[in-house]
Amino acid sequence: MQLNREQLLAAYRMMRTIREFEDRVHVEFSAGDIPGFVHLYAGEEASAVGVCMNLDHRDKIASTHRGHGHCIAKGVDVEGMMAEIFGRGSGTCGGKGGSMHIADLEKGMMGANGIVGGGPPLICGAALTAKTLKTGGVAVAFIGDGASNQGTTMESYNLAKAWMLPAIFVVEDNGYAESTSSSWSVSGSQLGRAAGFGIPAVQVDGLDFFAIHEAAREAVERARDGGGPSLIHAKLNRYHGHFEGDAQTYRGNGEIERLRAEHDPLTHFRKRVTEAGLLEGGQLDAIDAAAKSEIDAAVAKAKSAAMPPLAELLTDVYVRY
Amino acid sequence: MQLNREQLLAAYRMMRTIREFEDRVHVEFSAGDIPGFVHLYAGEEASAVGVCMNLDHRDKIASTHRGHGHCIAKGVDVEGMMAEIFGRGSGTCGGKGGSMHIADLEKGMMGANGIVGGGPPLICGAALTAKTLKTGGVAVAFIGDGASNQGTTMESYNLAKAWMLPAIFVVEDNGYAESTSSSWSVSGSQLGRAAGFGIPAVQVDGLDFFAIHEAAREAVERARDGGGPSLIHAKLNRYHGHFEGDAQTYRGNGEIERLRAEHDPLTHFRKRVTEAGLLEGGQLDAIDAAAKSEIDAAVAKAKSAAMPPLAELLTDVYVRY
Amino acid sequence: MAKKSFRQAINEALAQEMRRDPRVVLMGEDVAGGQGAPGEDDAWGGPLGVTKGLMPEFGRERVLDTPITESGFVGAAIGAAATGLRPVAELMFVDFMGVCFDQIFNQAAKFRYMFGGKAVTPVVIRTMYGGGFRAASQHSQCLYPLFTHIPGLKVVIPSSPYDAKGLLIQAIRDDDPVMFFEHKMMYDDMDEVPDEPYTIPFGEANLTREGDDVTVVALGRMVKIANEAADALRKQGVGCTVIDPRTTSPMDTDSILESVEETGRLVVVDEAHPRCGMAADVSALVAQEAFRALKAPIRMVTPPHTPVPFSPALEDAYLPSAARVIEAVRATMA
Amino acid sequence: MAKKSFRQAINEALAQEMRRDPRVVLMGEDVAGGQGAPGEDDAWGGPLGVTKGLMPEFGRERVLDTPITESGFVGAAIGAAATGLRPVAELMFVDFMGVCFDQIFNQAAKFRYMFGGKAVTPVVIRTMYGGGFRAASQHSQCLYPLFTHIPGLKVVIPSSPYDAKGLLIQAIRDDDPVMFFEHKMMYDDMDEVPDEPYTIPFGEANLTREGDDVTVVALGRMVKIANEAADALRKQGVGCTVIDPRTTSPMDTDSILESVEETGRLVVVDEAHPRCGMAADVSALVAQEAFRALKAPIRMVTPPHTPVPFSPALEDAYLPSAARVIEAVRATMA
Ligand SMILES: Cc1ncc(C[n+]2csc(CCOP(=O)(O)OP(=O)(O)O)c2C)c(N)n1
Ligand SMILES: Cc1ncc(C[n+]2csc(CCOP(=O)(O)OP(=O)(O)O)c2C)c(N)n1
Ligand SMILES: [Mg+2]
Ligand SMILES: [Mg+2]
Repeated sequence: MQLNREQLLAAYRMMRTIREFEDRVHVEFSAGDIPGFVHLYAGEEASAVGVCMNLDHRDKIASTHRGHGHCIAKGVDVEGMMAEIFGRGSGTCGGKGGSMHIADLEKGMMGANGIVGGGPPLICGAALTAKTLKTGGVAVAFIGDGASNQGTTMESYNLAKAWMLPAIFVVEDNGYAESTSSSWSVSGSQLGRAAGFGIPAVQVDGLDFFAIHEAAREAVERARDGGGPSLIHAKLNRYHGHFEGDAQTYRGNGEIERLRAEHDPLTHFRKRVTEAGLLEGGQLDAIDAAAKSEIDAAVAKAKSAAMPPLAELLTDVYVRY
Repeated sequence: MQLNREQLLAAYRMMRTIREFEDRVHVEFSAGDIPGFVHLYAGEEASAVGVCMNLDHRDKIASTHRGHGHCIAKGVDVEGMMAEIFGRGSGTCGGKGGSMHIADLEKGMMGANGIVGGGPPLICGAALTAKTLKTGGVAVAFIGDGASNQGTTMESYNLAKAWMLPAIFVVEDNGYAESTSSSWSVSGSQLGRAAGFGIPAVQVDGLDFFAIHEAAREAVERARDGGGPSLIHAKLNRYHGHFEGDAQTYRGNGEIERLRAEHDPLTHFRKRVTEAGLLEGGQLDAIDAAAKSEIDAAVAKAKSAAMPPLAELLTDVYVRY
Repeated sequence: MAKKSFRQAINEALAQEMRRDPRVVLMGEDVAGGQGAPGEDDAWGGPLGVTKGLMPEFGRERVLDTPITESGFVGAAIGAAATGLRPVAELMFVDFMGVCFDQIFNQAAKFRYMFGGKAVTPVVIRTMYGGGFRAASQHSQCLYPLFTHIPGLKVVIPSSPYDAKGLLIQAIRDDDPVMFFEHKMMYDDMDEVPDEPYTIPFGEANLTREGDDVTVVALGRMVKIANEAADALRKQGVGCTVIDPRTTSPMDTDSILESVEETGRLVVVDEAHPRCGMAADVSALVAQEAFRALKAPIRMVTPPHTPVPFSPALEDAYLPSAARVIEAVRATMA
Repeated sequence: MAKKSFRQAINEALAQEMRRDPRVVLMGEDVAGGQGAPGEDDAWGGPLGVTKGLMPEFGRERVLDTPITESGFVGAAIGAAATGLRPVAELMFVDFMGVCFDQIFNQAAKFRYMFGGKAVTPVVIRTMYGGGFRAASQHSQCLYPLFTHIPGLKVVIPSSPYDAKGLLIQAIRDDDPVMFFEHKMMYDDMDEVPDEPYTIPFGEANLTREGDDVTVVALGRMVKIANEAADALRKQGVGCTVIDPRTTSPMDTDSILESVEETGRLVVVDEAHPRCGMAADVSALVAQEAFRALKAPIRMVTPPHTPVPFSPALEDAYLPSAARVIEAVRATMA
């Protein structure tokens, strides 16, 4: 499918916003300003954006511990996210969730998840809602290579197929689960597993926004048409540690530098669209600058925002108790 | 592999003992003499026996809620089993386990299991023990078609392959999980799934003791040789209800009668070995009669055995507390 | 009023709510049954027939059989609840919680809090519990203390067909995740149950007996045993107030404390394991909040700290009995 | 004696037991780390480096990295234990129990009983618990009450590096399944820890402070807070006996009851959720067994019935503090 100029600009804007967001959180974390566990998505942007650009307000996604990119791609407010990560009352979740639990159900973002493999069953539920209420919606679970080994994930493949749900499983294979290589931990293959459940699947290069976008488009179409679940195996790379603070000694010599230099989905996108004359460098530079100021502003705002009032400790445990 | 006369007699004896045991438990249950949940294995004998005849004292098996056949095939004492099912103090587990929890670790039988999918992880452990202590042993998990959908089972496939364990997964596909057809509940296929995990697998006709025996022989050999896990998909049939008391209205018209008439692994075995002149009918008749008296005696003994003393309520919660 | 069984009360509550609200769907292993099979459809209605007849009325779109994947389908119920349905999932036996607990206690229970109040997860998980069925260690547990421990969950334990219907309808209409416990030995219990739908609010205890001498708190099937004990004691001149909290989370602490303020004596009867269980929970509440009123040591009547044994001889000794309740009540009066 | 951190104490206990007994093996996600990766092997030693250095000494045959399949590898540890190894599995955070609880509570815990005494399952499951790390709702829970509830499990909660080493060695040598809880905020705590191996028996409490006025029972990291409170109160003329049960199952009920017989006052400090938690469990014990000695209502100091919040401001308010313990002690004296 051809993306028009506006869509291309939007795609680049989202990817750049994610990159800027993540690289900046990295800096702020190092400075000691961000509490807790933080997992960054930089390097994997083409997946979140390539997939989510095929979704609309009817559609739901479930994310992982590495959730910022999915949030941004599904339209969650960036200022709220940054404030949440800083633990402020103005955060998306009032500071009660933090990096690992950003959610915005109104945007169809069902939550980052601190539990590896937590999302796929939830997505079966969201897909069931869509099917039952005939909303036309689809539901997408993002799944790490490590998470692909979790029983909850595999059960969801089978359930989604048995119920013929409009569900899409996106395996974001960045090569590692913490320090463990997916070449070791994943016996067989992602595509082989999908085939084992009778689920149509493709492997795509996570460097390539267009490839992911196209694969997602097909999967979304199949889902909306009642064709049941699909799986996309995206091979991609993470630029930061597993979590902030990870020394990453398990990575190859110069691996990260090489990835940043040669396997950057943003660079790749820029090259593709400018060489094809679809967009001009200046337009993209402007987006880069705008994203930087947007994130600057979000950080400044987050830092100056108030902590949640203590009374919030006891609220929202239940709707009513 | 050619089985010698003695082995053939032993195989038939075990299968007949299982059949006699199960059909008799069915009768005793109907009479109201057996408490609790009881799941019978009649019709599936060729699987337990075909597999276990390849095992020896080094090897372990983990069973399911439908465990009597596996117990008998692995050498658990039939009198103890019957007493256990009747809840007597002389039972294999002192009456504390019952039908769903018969175990005899000295015989390498790690337990029937009340939890669907409970066995496969345990078998990974038993296989790890064998590998670590270099015992030469292998470990076998019996898995129902329903259990093949449980996350614990699929995790075990992956783990066994990643650790290259001497583990064998035998999917006993009797077509139903309770009243639900495996044609509906199992998306994809058992062989496809195994392939997805990079595990060698074969499908065999569970009617045919020889086919199962041969498939198991290969899998055991591979495991003992350090070749890692294998999967066997045995298509077979159960003659009784899911549990005793099940009206089985979900089964086809005359389905069970047809299965008993046309798909009986014992009849099939008898035909094969007598037609090939390996054994004579008289020898098999004698086994039939002996099995009958053995089970008669076991039932009589169980019925006259004492209930466990009340003090047993509090023992064996811990080795030491 | 018509006499109905506990089983019928549950079935009727489900049917009426499904008629009222198209967002209510059912799912679980063989909740209809016969899926893909050559014989009868709706062949089971759950292992004890509780949901039988619902699929023919509401169709497979709303009564969903599932593969044996509790994490998958319980999680799906939760995800569906968070996105607009009001699912009732059946976890056949609560003993199976160990393969799907994460979805319940880390997902459903915490969504609302973690997400700063932005999620609503109206899911009900029905499950069978309890001993007496000779179903052995892995099919006889109570385990509701594990769910009561978790903030964000509501926990309902009806003790009669009347309560079962009213509490289940409340559970389905409730906007929070609810664990709904059905004792497998009570399905044939009969009771007057109104035909029309009605709700019983959570956190309101039911006083099934009144008396001045001792407060007896009991849950689920233990309410019957407590009543039996109270009736026997009444004849012997000892008056017991029997309190059935109906829900352990929220729990009607006021009713318990008020009664102890009057009687000064407390016996808690519970079928769950004793350590960190409901008997301890209620005892601790009273020892903290109504201590001055207490005239005697609190007594807990529970099974011992052992798994549930199979043999009928042992299981009968394992379970609390009216005799043991009577003994405990007498001990508080000594 | 050498000062060692809690982290070092754990590491040393593991190393020494692995040297002593070839059947002791370790497994868990990234317990070594770097499996299949191009860079350093043994890259992690668990997320907080606790098991670092063990793989180089004992090899990958005995320090096994695992895929993210907690049911799979925790179950494997249990199956291995039942067949001759003595595995120590790491469930990284106890919050993840929900994906593997079945193997722990239905398999390991019940084997011996269900099988009539014929199984021995010497498995240790090490796991991180507790708040203060700003790790939010799914990485900050305590949850040991859920395990204490289950007959057949032993539950260990060390409160110091010295205890950690001795209790872990005991756990590994113990023939029953043991859940071993390590507070993630305590790994850098320093203590005198002997170089040689030693064991601390289960079910023997440690009295970390002595005083006549009030008995304070505390667990894990709460022992530090209780000590702090006791020291402050001492200066104000109030004497507290602080009891650290060390293991909640078995629990040293005698030490608790004896102390309450002397002081007549009880405060229980626990970081776990309050409902059906350890604070309730200990309170109930005393209300049943030492009631006559009690001079005042029991006080429980616990977090509120809410998930653990992320924001430091809220989490600090959530966790029990020395100030709250002091207040509770004073309340029992009022
Ligand atoms: C059930 C569970 N097990 C383990 C963890 C700890 N953990 C968090 S992220 C992670 C690695 C996940 O790897 P992958 O799925 O590949 O995602 P990635 O981090 O590479 O994005 C692990 C083991 C967890 N959060 N939940
Ligand atoms: C975790 C769990 N879920 C559900 C059950 C209830 N249950 C017992 S047996 C069974 C069906 C199993 O089917 P299958 O694996 O095909 O074995 P079969 O009964 O056909 O031998 C079910 C659902 C259970 N015991 N454990
Ligand atoms: Mg990864
Ligand atoms: Mg089956």
